[in-house]
Amino acid sequence: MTNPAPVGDWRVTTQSVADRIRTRVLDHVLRNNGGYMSQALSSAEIFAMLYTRIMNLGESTAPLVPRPFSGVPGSDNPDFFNGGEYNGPKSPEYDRFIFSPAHYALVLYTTLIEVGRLAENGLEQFDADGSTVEMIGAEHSPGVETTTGSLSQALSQAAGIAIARKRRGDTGKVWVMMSDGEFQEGQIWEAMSEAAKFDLDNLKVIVDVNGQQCDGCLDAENYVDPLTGRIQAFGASAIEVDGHDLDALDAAMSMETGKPHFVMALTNPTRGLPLFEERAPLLHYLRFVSNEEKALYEAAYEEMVN
Amino acid sequence: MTNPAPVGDWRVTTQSVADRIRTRVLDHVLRNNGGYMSQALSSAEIFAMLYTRIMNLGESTAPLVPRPFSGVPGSDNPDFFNGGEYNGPKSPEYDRFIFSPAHYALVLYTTLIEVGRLAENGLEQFDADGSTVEMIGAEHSPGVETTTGSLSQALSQAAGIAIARKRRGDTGKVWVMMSDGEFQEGQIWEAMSEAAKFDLDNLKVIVDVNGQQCDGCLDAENYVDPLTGRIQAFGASAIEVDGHDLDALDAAMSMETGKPHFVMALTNPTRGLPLFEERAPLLHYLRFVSNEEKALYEAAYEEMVN
Amino acid sequence: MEIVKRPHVENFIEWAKDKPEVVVLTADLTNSSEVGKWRDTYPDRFFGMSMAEQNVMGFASGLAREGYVPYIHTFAVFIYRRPYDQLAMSIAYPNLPVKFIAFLPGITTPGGVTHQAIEDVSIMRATPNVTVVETGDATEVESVLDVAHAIDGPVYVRMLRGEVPRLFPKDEPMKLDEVRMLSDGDDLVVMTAGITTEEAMRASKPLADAGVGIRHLHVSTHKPFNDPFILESIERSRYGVITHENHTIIGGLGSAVAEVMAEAGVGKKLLRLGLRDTYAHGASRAYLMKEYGLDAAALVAGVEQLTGKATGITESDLAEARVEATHSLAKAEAL
Amino acid sequence: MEIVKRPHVENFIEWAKDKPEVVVLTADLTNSSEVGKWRDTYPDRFFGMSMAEQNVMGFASGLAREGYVPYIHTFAVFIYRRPYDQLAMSIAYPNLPVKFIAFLPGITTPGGVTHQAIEDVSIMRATPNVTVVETGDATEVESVLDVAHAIDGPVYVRMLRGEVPRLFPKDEPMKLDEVRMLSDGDDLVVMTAGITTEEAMRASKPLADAGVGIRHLHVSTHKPFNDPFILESIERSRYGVITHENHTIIGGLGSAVAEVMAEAGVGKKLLRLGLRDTYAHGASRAYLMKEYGLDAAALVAGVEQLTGKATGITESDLAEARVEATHSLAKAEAL
Ligand SMILES: Cc1ncc(C[n+]2csc(CCOP(=O)(O)OP(=O)(O)O)c2C)c(N)n1
Ligand SMILES: Cc1ncc(C[n+]2csc(CCOP(=O)(O)OP(=O)(O)O)c2C)c(N)n1
Ligand SMILES: [Mg+2]
Ligand SMILES: [Mg+2]
Repeated sequence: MTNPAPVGDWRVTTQSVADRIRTRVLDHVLRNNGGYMSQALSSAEIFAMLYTRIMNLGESTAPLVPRPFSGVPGSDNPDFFNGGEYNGPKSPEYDRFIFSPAHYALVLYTTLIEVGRLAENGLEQFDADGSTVEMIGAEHSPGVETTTGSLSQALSQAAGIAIARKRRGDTGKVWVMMSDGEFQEGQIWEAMSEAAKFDLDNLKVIVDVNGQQCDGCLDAENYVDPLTGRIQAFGASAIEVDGHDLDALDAAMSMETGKPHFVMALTNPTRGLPLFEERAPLLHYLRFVSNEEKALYEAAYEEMVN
Repeated sequence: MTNPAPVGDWRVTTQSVADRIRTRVLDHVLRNNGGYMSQALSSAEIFAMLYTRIMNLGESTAPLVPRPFSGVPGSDNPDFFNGGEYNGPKSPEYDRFIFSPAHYALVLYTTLIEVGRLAENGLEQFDADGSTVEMIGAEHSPGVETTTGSLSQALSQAAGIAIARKRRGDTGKVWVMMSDGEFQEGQIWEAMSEAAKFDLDNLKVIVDVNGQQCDGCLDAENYVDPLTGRIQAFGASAIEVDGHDLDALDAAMSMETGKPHFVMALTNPTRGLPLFEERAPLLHYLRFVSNEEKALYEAAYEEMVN
Repeated sequence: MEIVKRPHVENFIEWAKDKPEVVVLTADLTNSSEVGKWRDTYPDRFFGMSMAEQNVMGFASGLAREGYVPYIHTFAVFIYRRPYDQLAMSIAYPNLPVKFIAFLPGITTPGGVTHQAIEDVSIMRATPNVTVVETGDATEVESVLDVAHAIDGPVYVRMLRGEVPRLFPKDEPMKLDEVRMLSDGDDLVVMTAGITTEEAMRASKPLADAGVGIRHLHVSTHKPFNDPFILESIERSRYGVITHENHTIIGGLGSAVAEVMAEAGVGKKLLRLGLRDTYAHGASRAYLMKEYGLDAAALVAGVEQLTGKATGITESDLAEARVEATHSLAKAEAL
Repeated sequence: MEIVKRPHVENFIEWAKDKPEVVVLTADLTNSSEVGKWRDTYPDRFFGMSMAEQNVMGFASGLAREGYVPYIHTFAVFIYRRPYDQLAMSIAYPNLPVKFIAFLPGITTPGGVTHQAIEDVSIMRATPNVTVVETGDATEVESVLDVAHAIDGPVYVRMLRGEVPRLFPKDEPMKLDEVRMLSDGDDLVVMTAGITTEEAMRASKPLADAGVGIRHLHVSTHKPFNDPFILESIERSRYGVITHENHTIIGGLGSAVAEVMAEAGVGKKLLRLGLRDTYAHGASRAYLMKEYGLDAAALVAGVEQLTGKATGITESDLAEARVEATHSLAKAEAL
C-alpha cells in the first residue's frame, strides 16, 4: 500500500491485526526464550486476511479460555472436543478453515486472540503441561480442526471435506493455509491432481511462501521459483502475490477460477524484525544464544509497540 | 517409418524384436487363457529399443534357463541371486536397467528371450509354482534388479543408484522403464524434484504412455495430456514421441539434456492387434470370456506370424 | 462344502441400499476389489480415485468428518503400507468411521512380496483406535459389514474375494470379539483365522480318529481380543495351544494369544504357526500354504510337536477329509 | 549421575572417520537429528534431502545397492509411518544395509501425536529382515553404531538426543541380543528399555528397602530377542515379570516377552506397563511419563499389583533415589 488507508477501511483493521500478531508473538518468544518467530513474521498478513476479511465464519462456539486437554479422540472418550469450534459452527453457508503447517500454531493462536476468539491469557497455556494450546497444534487445539503435524496431509483432508460439501450443495468454501515446505511431500501432488479432477472449485489454499524450512533456505532456483508453475501444471489455478500487500492478497484470495485455487503469498520471514536477518539462513526456530542477543530483541520489541 | 529400412539396418533388428515380442506374448496369453497383453502391444518397441539399440549392457551372467526360486533375500540366505544378472555385469561403463512397472514382467521376459538372454522355454516357468519367472516380477526374476511391484518406487531407487554412480565417476547410465499410471503416486514427484536438484543427468527414463490403467482409460484431459508438462515443471527434461516410431524413439532416447531425462513414448495399447480394441476401455488384463472369442485371437495370431 | 462365487459383490450392493451414508473409494483396483457392479449401481456414492493411496486416506477422512462412512476397497498392502502415516494420523487418531476393506491377506495372491499382506494384523493391532477383523468364509464376508458398520471408529477388514467357501451357516453371522468353537476336545486348543480355518477343519476328524482331541476356535476379531472363552479353553487344555495364521508369527494372532496367556500366567505351551518372520514370493495359494506351513499337514505336524506323539496321519488322509459348514458348538459355559 | 550433552554429535563424527562407506541422509531435520556438524565435517558424504521421506528411502536403497551404508537420520515417525511401504519394499525385503537413526522414541517429545513414535517397535518387529535396537543411555548412544554397522541388513535404532544420562560404564558397550542385569532379586523380573531404565533404577533401591527383590534387566535389542537369560530369569522369579516400555503395550517389549513366555509355557504372570493402546499428546516428558505410567511410581504400583503387597514407597522416596552408572551384574549363569 503506498497511501495509508483511511480510518474505517478494512485495511486498517486487517493491518493492525497483522501488526499485533507480530508483536504478540515476539513478546511470547521473549518470555519463553524461543519460539516459531519467522512464521509469524512471514504470515501475519495471511492470517489477518483470513480471519478479518476473507473467511466467512460464524461466532466461536468454544470458550474464550482454552479448555485443558481431555484425552485423545476415541469411542470411549465422550469428553473430546474439537478445536475447530473456535472457527464457529459448521453450517452450509460458512467457510471452513483447515490449518496445515501445525508448527505455525503459535501464529494461529495469536490470530484468534487478536480477533477476539481466544482470551489473551490463552497463550500462557502454550506448550504447558496438560494444555490444548500445543506447540504443534492437534485437533483439540484452538482453531485447529484436523491433525496435521505430520505435514502435508491437510490438503487431502480438506479436499475430502470439500467434495462432501459440494455434493451437499453447501455454499461455504474450504480454506487451507499451507507452508511452502509442505509441497516437498508427494501427497500434495496426489491431492492436487485429484482435487482438480473432481473440480473442487470450493477449495481455496493460501500458501506462505517464505522460502524457509528447517534446514534453512528452500532452494530458490529448483524449488521456490518453479512452485507456482508446478501447481498450474497439476490442474489447479495458482497466482503469486506479495504476501504482505493486503490489496494484492484480497484480490488473489477473492478470485473464482473454477478450479482449486492456490494463492502463493511471497513473504519475508524477517518482515518487521530486520534484526532477525542476521540469523539467515536458519530462521525456522528462534532461540536466543545470549542475554545480549535477547536484549537486542527486547529493544526491537519496544520499538515495534511504540 | 515410411520407407522400409534396408536389411542390416538396426531398425530391421529392432523392429523384428518388437514384432516378436507381440507375437510371443499373444501366444503365451493364448496358452494361458489370459495375461498382460496390452502392455506388450504398447511397449514392444520400447523394450526392443532398450535392449537392442539404446542400453550399453554386457553379456548376461545368468543361466539361460531361469533358476528356481531360492528363497527371499536375507542375511541367512547365501543362495539368493539377483535378476539383474540377465542384464550383464555391473561395471563403470555399462548401463543399468531398472524396471519399474512390475506387472510388465511378461514383456521383459519375452524381450530377454528375443535378444538371446533367456531360453525360449523360460516362459514355461511364468507364474509357475517355485519359479522366479513371476507374474509380478521381483528382484530374483530374470532382468529385474530391484523389487518394484508396489508401483512407483523404482525412480527413487534408480536415483540413488545414479547418484552413487555419479560420485564414483561411472560413465554408464541408469535406464528406468516406467508406465504412465505410476505418475499418480506422490513418490514420483518427490523423486523427480530431488533427481533434478542433484543434477542426475545420468538418469534416463522411458515411459510407456499407453493411456491405460487398471480401471480403464487414464483421464486424457486431466492426466495424460498434462503429464509431460508436469515433468518439465519439476525440473527434468521430457519429450513426447510416437512410441512405435523407432527413429523418433532413437532420437529422443539419445538426447543429452544435462538433466534427468524422460522420454514419453505415446503408445497404442492395441497396436498390432486391432481386434483387442473391442475391449476398450478395459485393456489392463486380457481374459477370454468364451471359446469363440479365443478362436478370434487365435486367428489373429496366425495372421501375425504368417 | 459350498463354494460361493464372489459373495461380496451382490451382498454389499444389497446391504448398502438403505445406507446413503455409505460411500466407496477405490484406488484403481475397482474390479479387483469386487466393487465394479457397486459403482454401476450407486455411481453417485462411488469415488474412483487414482493410484494414489495417501490421498485416498485423506479424502476418506474428510468425507468421514462430513458424516459419510467411507468404505475404502483395495488390496491390503495398499492400505497399511503405502499410506500408513495417513491412515494413522488422518483416520485412526481422530477415530473416524472409515472402513478398510483389505483384499489379498497373507499369501492369498500370486502377486509376490509386494502384494502379500503378511504383517498387516501386527501393524493394525498396534495402531490405537483401529478394530481389526478377518473374514474366514462366505458367511463372514457377508456379515462383516454389519460388524464394521456398528463400530464407532476405523475398522480394518481382512477380506476374501473370488471363490470363498461357506464354512459357517448363513444364520450364524460374525460377532465382534467372539470366537467360534468348531470342534471340541481336551488335548489341545487350535486357533485359526481366515484361510487357515478350513485347514484346521480338515485336520479335526483325522486328529480325532488318531485320538487327539482338539478344541478348534475360529477367530474373526484380532482386536479387541477379550473373549474369555479363549483363556478358559487354553487353561483346560492338556497340552496347550497352537495358533495357525496366514500372517507372520510376530505381532498377529499368535502374539495376541501369547499376551493373554502371559498376563494370566497360564503355564501352557503356545506354538505359533504361520510365516516365520519372512516375506514370501509369488506362487499359487496351495503351493505357498504348503511351503510356509499354513496347511492342514503343517497343523498336524504342530500337534505332533506339542503333544510329543505321532498321529500317523498322512497327506491323503487330509486330502480326503471333507469340510462341511458347521454350526458353532455350544460353548462349555454360557458367555 | 553424569548427564552427557548430545553424545551422538561428536561420537558419530569420530566413528565415521575411517568408514568412507558411511553416508548420511536427512529429510530437512539435520540439526534436530544432531548431524549438522557431521555434515560440515564430511560434506561430500552428506545428502541433505527435502522433506520427502518416501524418496529418501528409495535413494538410500540405491546407495546401499552401490556399496554405501546409508545412515538415515530423522524423527522416528518420519521413518516408519510416512515411508513404511518404501522402507519395507525398497530396503527391508532386499535386506539392504540401511541404518535408521530414529529420534524421539515414544513420548520423548512435546510435539504431540504426530511426532511421538509410540508403535514403531511393533511395526519394525513385524517387518522381516529388520533388526530393532534401542538406546538407553549415553554409552549405548555411543556404542549402537558398532552394533548397527556389524549387521548385514537394515537396522532400526531408537535414538536418544540432547541431554542423555550415562547409566552404563563407557567400557560396557551395547551388545546385540544381550540384556544387562542392573540389579538382582528373587521376587520379580523388571524389564525396561530406553528411558524407562532410569526409572526402574530409581525404584530398585526403595523396593529393595521395602523387601522386594527385583531382577532388573535392561533390554537394548527388541529383535532378535533370544537371550536365554530372559527366560531363565522369569522362570526363577517368585511373582513373574513386569515390562515397562516407552511404547504401546501391543506389539513391543511386552509382547516379545509374552511370546517367549507362552512358547516356553512358563506359568508366571506378565504385567505390561506402557501406553495402554492409546495415542498421547504434547507435554513435557516428565508430565507424560507420569500421565501414561512410564515413571518409577508407575513401576512401583505395578510391583504392588503383581506381588499383591503394599510397599509404602512414596513419590519422594523415588525422587530422592539417586541413579548412578552401574556395571552390569555378573549373570547367574555364564552365557
Ligand atoms: C511429514 C513430516 N516430515 C517432517 C516434519 C518435520 N518438520 C516440521 S516443520 C518442517 C519444515 C517444513 O517447511 P516449512 O513449513 O516451510 O518451514 P518454515 O517455513 O516454517 O521454516 C519439517 C521438515 C514434519 N512435521 N512432517
Ligand atoms: C502402489 C500400488 N498401488 C496399486 C497397485 C495395483 N496396480 C497394479 S498395475 C496398476 C495400474 C498402473 O497403471 P499402468 O501401469 O499404467 O497400467 P497399464 O498401462 O499396465 O494398464 C495398479 C493400480 C500397485 N501395484 N502398486
Ligand atoms: Mg517455509
Ligand atoms: Mg498405463
